[in-house]
Amino acid sequence: QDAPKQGGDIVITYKDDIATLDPAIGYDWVNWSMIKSLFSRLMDYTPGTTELVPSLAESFEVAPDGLTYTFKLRKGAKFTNGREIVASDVKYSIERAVDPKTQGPGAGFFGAIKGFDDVTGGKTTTLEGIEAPDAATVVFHLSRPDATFLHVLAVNFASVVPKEAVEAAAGDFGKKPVGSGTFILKDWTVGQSLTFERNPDYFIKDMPRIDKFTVEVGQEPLVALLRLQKGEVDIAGDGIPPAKFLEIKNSPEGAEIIVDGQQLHTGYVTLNTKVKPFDDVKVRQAVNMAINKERITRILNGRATPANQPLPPLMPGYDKGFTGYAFDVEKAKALLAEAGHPDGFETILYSTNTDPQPRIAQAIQQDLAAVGIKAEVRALAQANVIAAGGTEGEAPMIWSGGMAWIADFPDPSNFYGPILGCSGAVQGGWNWSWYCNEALDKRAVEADSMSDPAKAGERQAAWGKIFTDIMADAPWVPVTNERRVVAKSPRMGGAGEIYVDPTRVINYDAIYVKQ
Amino acid sequence: MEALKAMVRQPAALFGLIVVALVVFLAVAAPLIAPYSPDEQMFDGLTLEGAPLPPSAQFLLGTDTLGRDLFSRLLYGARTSLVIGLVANGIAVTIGLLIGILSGYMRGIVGGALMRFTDLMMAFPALLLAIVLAALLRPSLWIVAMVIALVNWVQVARIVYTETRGLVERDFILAERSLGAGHGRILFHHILPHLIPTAIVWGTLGIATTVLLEATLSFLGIGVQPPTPSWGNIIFESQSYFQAAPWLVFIPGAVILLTALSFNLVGDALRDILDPTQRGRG
Amino acid sequence: MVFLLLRRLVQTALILLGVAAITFLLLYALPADPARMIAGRSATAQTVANIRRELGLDQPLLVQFWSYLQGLFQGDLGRSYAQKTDVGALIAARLPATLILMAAGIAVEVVLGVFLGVLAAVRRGGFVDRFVMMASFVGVSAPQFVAALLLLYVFAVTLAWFPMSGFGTPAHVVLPALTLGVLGAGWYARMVRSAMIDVLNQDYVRTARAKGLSSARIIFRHALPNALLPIIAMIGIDIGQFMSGVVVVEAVYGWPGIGQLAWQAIQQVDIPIIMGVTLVSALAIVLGNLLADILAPLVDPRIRAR
Amino acid sequence: MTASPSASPPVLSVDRLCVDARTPEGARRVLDEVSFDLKLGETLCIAGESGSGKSVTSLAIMGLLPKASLRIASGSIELEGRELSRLSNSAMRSVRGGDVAMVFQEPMTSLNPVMSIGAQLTEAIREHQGSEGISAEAVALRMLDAVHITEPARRLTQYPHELSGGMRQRVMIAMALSCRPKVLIADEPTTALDVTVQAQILKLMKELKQEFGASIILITHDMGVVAQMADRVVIMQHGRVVEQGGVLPIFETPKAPYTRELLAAVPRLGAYAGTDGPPRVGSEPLAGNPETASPVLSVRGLEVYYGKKAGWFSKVKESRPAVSDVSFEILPGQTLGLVGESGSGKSTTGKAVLGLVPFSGEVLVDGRDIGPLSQRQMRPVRRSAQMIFQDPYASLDPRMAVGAAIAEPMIIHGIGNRSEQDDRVADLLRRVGLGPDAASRYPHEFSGGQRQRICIARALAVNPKLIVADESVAALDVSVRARVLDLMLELQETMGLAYLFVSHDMAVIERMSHHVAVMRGGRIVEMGTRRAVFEDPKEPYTRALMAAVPIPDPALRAVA
Ligand SMILES: Nc1ncnc2c1ncn2[C@@H]1O[C@H](COP(=O)(O)OP(=O)(O)OP(=O)(O)O)[C@@H](O)[C@H]1O
Ligand SMILES: Nc1ncnc2c1ncn2[C@@H]1O[C@H](COP(=O)(O)OP(=O)(O)OP(=O)(O)O)[C@@H](O)[C@H]1O
Ligand SMILES: [Mg+2]
Ligand SMILES: [Mg+2]
Repeated sequence: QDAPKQGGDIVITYKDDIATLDPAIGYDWVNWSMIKSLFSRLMDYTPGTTELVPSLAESFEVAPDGLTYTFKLRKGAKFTNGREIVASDVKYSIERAVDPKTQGPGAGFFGAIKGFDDVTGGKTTTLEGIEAPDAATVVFHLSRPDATFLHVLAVNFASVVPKEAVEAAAGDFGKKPVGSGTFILKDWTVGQSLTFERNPDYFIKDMPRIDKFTVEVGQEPLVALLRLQKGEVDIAGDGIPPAKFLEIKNSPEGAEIIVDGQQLHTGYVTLNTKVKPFDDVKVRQAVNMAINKERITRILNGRATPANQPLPPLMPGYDKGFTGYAFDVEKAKALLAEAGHPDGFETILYSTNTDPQPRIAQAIQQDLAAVGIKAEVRALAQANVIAAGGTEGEAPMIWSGGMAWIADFPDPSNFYGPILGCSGAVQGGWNWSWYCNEALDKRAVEADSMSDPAKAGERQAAWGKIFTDIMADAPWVPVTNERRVVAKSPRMGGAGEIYVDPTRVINYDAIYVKQ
Repeated sequence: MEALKAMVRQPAALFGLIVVALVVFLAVAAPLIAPYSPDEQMFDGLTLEGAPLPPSAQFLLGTDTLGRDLFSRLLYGARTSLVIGLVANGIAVTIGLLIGILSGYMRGIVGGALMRFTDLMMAFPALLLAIVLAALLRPSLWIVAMVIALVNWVQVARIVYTETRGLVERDFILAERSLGAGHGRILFHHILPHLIPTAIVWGTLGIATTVLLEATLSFLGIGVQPPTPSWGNIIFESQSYFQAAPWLVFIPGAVILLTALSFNLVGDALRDILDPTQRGRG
Repeated sequence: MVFLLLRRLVQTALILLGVAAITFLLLYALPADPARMIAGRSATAQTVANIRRELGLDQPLLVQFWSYLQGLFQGDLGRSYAQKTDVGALIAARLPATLILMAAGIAVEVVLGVFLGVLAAVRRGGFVDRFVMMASFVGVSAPQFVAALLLLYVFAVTLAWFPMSGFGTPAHVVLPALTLGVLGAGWYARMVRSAMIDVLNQDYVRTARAKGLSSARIIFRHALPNALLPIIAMIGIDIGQFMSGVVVVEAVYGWPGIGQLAWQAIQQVDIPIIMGVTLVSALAIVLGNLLADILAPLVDPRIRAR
Repeated sequence: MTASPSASPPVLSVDRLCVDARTPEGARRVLDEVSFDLKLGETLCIAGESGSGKSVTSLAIMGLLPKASLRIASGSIELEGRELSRLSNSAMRSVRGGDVAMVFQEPMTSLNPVMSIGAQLTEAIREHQGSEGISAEAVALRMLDAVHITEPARRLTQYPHELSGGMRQRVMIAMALSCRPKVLIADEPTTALDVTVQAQILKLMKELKQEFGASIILITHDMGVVAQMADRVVIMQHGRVVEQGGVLPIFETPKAPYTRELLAAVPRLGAYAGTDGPPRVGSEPLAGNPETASPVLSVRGLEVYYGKKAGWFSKVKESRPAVSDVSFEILPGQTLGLVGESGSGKSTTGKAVLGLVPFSGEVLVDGRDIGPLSQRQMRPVRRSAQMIFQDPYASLDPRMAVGAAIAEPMIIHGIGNRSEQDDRVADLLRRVGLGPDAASRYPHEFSGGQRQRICIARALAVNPKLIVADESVAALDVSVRARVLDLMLELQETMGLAYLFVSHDMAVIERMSHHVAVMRGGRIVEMGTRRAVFEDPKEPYTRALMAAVPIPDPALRAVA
């Protein structure tokens, strides 16, 4: 591996336009990494890993009861408009993210901060739980212990923004962002391209590596790949479409182009516990045994590995020893017969409609047919699938591919609440299994209260157990852990992990150009 | 019968007739001919890396990205696509003809309102309608056919409207009125027959576009649902594989083209045969 | 004339109003919830409810539509749910690109279609005629996505005659316009052919021949202008058809038009953008028909008299 | 007049020309050994029955035979010693329009509707003279002046639809003469025009022949025109020349039986002077006493506006009425003849009395006021009043077999069952002189005269009391015309039919009418019994109309 070099301009393409760069609003995987680089937060991760480190904060302290966090800000850190960052900026930024007027999706992350309910309820606009005793100190008071709180301060919604710039933008901050991150947005031609330039005043030396990157949007992934092969593009942000994957992989320059990395992702099928016959655990277990995950990974050209539990392998708490339900058609049939469905039954399997999801749904459909379950595949636009999932009694089975869970931050708790806990099993929620196990919910709360860093290992184990125990009830069929595949030009350097960074997709701060 | 005999005499029409008959036969007899089940994802239908297989002795036209036999899928797909191409397109042309004729023939409020309605439908994004219907209805082949008909009738109506306006001014319509013919008789005995050429052009040229439109709709979730094959969705599912697996795009493409072309040849011949003014002309 | 213009204006407004009302109704009939799409997976029910209230989605449908209309009358297309920015500005930034593409595409379509149609009509029944009719079939039934990629692969990747994607120089327009135009030319070729066959049998063409004019002059000066009328009507119809093709072609060639904007907005259930794009394209279609109505008398003096 | 045409060599010589038509059953001879010569400065008239090959002959000379269906089988066409039938396409182009020019049968459709008159005139001039010398525009202007068009400079910028039929025909002639052709072929240049305009055009052609020294082939079926114009005459029948010679010998001592038949059939104005009604063709006496019967049709204060229709948004277009203040009555078994110049409102009146155009005023058909009747209520009225339209071809549905077309009114009014209808159709076809096999053929398979008879049969199908006959015989050659008129008279006698008979041909009106109304500018300017109007016209306009009728006697030729 060659040493990281400084300098270079690169071009990156995406299919979708960048919706917004406002850190309180942006919440899709494309703008996620850009916002990460435009802004800084109290906490961040070491590039390519899930390791938390102070960033804008120089140091921090957690009170023994886990309810008070005190941060000391780094000295001399400046917004790119030249103003020095002070503690009240942090307070303002988080209050802004929580304020209903902002219409931000991330408000819920800050639920543990005192006074949260008053702000979301519209009673006030200031969070009483955040204090700025002096310009360099921020104190958070929590209403309950939250072991993930440091992660929360590393999500985009906790990015620090200058109030004056937000106000000057008059509601258009998402198009005219001002932050204190590694890059500055220089130019944005709507629908065409965005240019980011290195922030020379960034508070960590040698960061970022490249001088400039241009994001070209509206680029069909297939075309982006052709351009990359011609040297016009350095990173094809949407990865390699299935139709091209094998061709590129087996080509001589394939090894140089393809970056293949694990991400915090699990693809699963939800089994709606409120819909017959999935209200019967035996049926759910039978379905778990009926699906041939190996074949699905083959259909995905080996870009995924079979999954057996909700957590992805990279996530702390993943149980390597757990085997889950093995593929066993006979046993599945036997279980179905036991549950009173010797001849199977008819049901519906939802899926999104972009390749390869309908294909995977069809593979699952064929596997189910082998045990007598006739599943009708409904491939719909993502929004409609999400709507069906969140409507009680609507969708018996949903293949989550294309909208599957990628964690906001690398903590097992992030995989529970909304998608497997009781709080998500509501109208419009994301717990599409409508699975609600009060006992597990209680254990989850307990685990999250272990905010003492010393107990981290114990906490992880507790979480791991929650997820393997869930599998006894089999509300999901964990199918695959997909790896992310990015295509980059040979001149781009750096380990695969920074192109498929577990916390920010592409880590623009760390990538570099070889020559 | 006369028409059939006349058609057999022209080589092009005969060719079209044979292809159409063949396609219909293959669609009907698909279960007898197909070497495999069209939905069966075969283990040896994919390479170990998961790539589809090119045509070979085992899989005559190759396999698709799930390892299914393309030949069998095309055979079964003919059923869907014939329904879509003939029924959906036929209904669209019929509705278009009806509304076009009525709005062209009727003066005053009713005719004007009909035409404004057509204008409105023309300005309205049809795909949006399809998306909404997809979300609201349980898709089935017949609903797809209805949606396509709903989307496609508008252009036909516009063209027919213009033609009808021209026809209404002709003297023989006035002559009919002077004989005491009612509106129904004038519309269906005297105006409609003159629109047959237009109907045939749209009816045949529309087959290919309609078959593809069905695929677009299945992409939006309102087409025939997987794994049921249709020519359109076979192409559509694999269109990005046109380099990696060209047979998946170009073979079904050629089949659609040939079928539509044949219908067109038959239609062209039919138009000449049905048009008495073409009799004995060069 | 003024009266006629006024009448057209009222008609256009009514059609747009109708389109707006239907689109609005349809969008709200969708089960998909924009607030949930914005909020994403981690949001709490409270957050979703807050967003819904801020967007005014908790209001009765009629109230929402009324306030939308009020905005519309003031030229305000509303704010995007997902992008939190002015829909008017978003569309304005992308509209020119789409208009250029459509203009170029229709130009290719018309020129090619007319040329081939005339050729086929003049050589009626011959090899050229058969070939053109066959080719028009291929054009009409080719999937746009595949055609776009093929053209791109041949002319931009292999031959490198044109840039692969982007927008700005005339060279960028060539491939997208060709994709749209070549495929659509089939319809025109057919229409022109049958219109020309009709016209070539007219008495005045015989008169022109009796004057001893060259065939080129007879075809292009005498016959073609008479055959052009149905084609002009066709252009009006065509604009509507074009919109769907534009989405695909813009995607393949990275063309920064409203097709892409619409596609993304549909995915995100970003209703104000969908409404905006729908209205703009409806306006384009209505204007296209209007243009056809204006062009028709230029071509045919008889219509001018009316 | 040239001194001695026979002395100079022929400009154009057609020798044993044969033309075949391609049919599914093989070649059919359309022209059979047609030979004639055209001498310098001569006017040669080709006359003959409809479908005898007159137009095909002229097209063959021009090299404009439709390739798909007609071809020259043998024979030669020589223009000043040059063989035309074997010329290359490009060589033929310079002959067309340059040496031989043609004026076609239909002035309405022979001009390009989307090109200005100026453009159409100048392009021919440029094509044949290049751009040297004086400009094409100037030539065009001079030519328009030569054909006596008012405001020639303005006409250059106008379009065909802005000109009347007569003007268009003048433009056609100007166009044909603009390159000073040696031969001008005019194919029935005046058939579509009314008598006064016809007289002007014929006069013009005579003048121009003098001025430009062209030789003229004039095709016509009007023996009056032949008598007025011809130096020599060619009579054709069934694709053959049956007789040719100088105009006087042909008229005075016709040899071929067909020529004699033709001349005998020619109506002569004033032939029925001194009688009140049309001549009797039948022998049975008329039923009833028309004088005391109540009128079949009674019209009072009729007024028709075109384009006066207010819709939702459409504007109210006030214009001059096409017909105003027209009143008349027709008794059973009687005929009212309606004459007048083109555009005077004759057809409009005919349509209005059958409720086919919106009108104001009072129209009583068989005693019933049709003004307030709805479409449905009009049904029974339509049964008793039928119309024969001006253009028989246009008024027949081209996609309907003739038998079905004739049965149509019976089906509409629910008369008889299938077999009764079939019998009646066969009977009607026989009565109008068509074979029973005609029922299964389509309108385009008939000649103009036959189509006209089909329309008459259709009108008779429901035994009407009144028939509006609009220019029912204008398109027919004299012999056929005579037969059709006889048929109509016979029907009137046997069935007590009343006719509203519209025509611009004075001789025909004279032959058919009991009463005559003369229209001009939408009004009736003179009305009375036939005898009164024809023998003692009060209006100068009526007198002008009668003076314009060409007299079918070369000896009485008006001096040009
Ligand atoms: N394009 C054609 N194809 C086949 N037969 C034709 C064609 N044109 C004319 N004929 C036939 O040639 C014969 C002569 O036709 P032509 O038009 O010369 O008659 P005409 O003497 O000019 O009659 P009219 O007085 O009605 O104009 C007719 O029998 C007609 O049916
Ligand atoms: N459909 C119509 N719309 C508008 N104006 C019309 C229409 N038909 C006839 N006219 C006008 O009405 C007037 C009378 O026309 P009409 O057809 O009754 O004349 P006509 O006496 O029958 O003439 P012709 O001898 O040429 O047949 C003319 O000025 C004509 O231009
Ligand atoms: Mg003729
Ligand atoms: Mg008339």
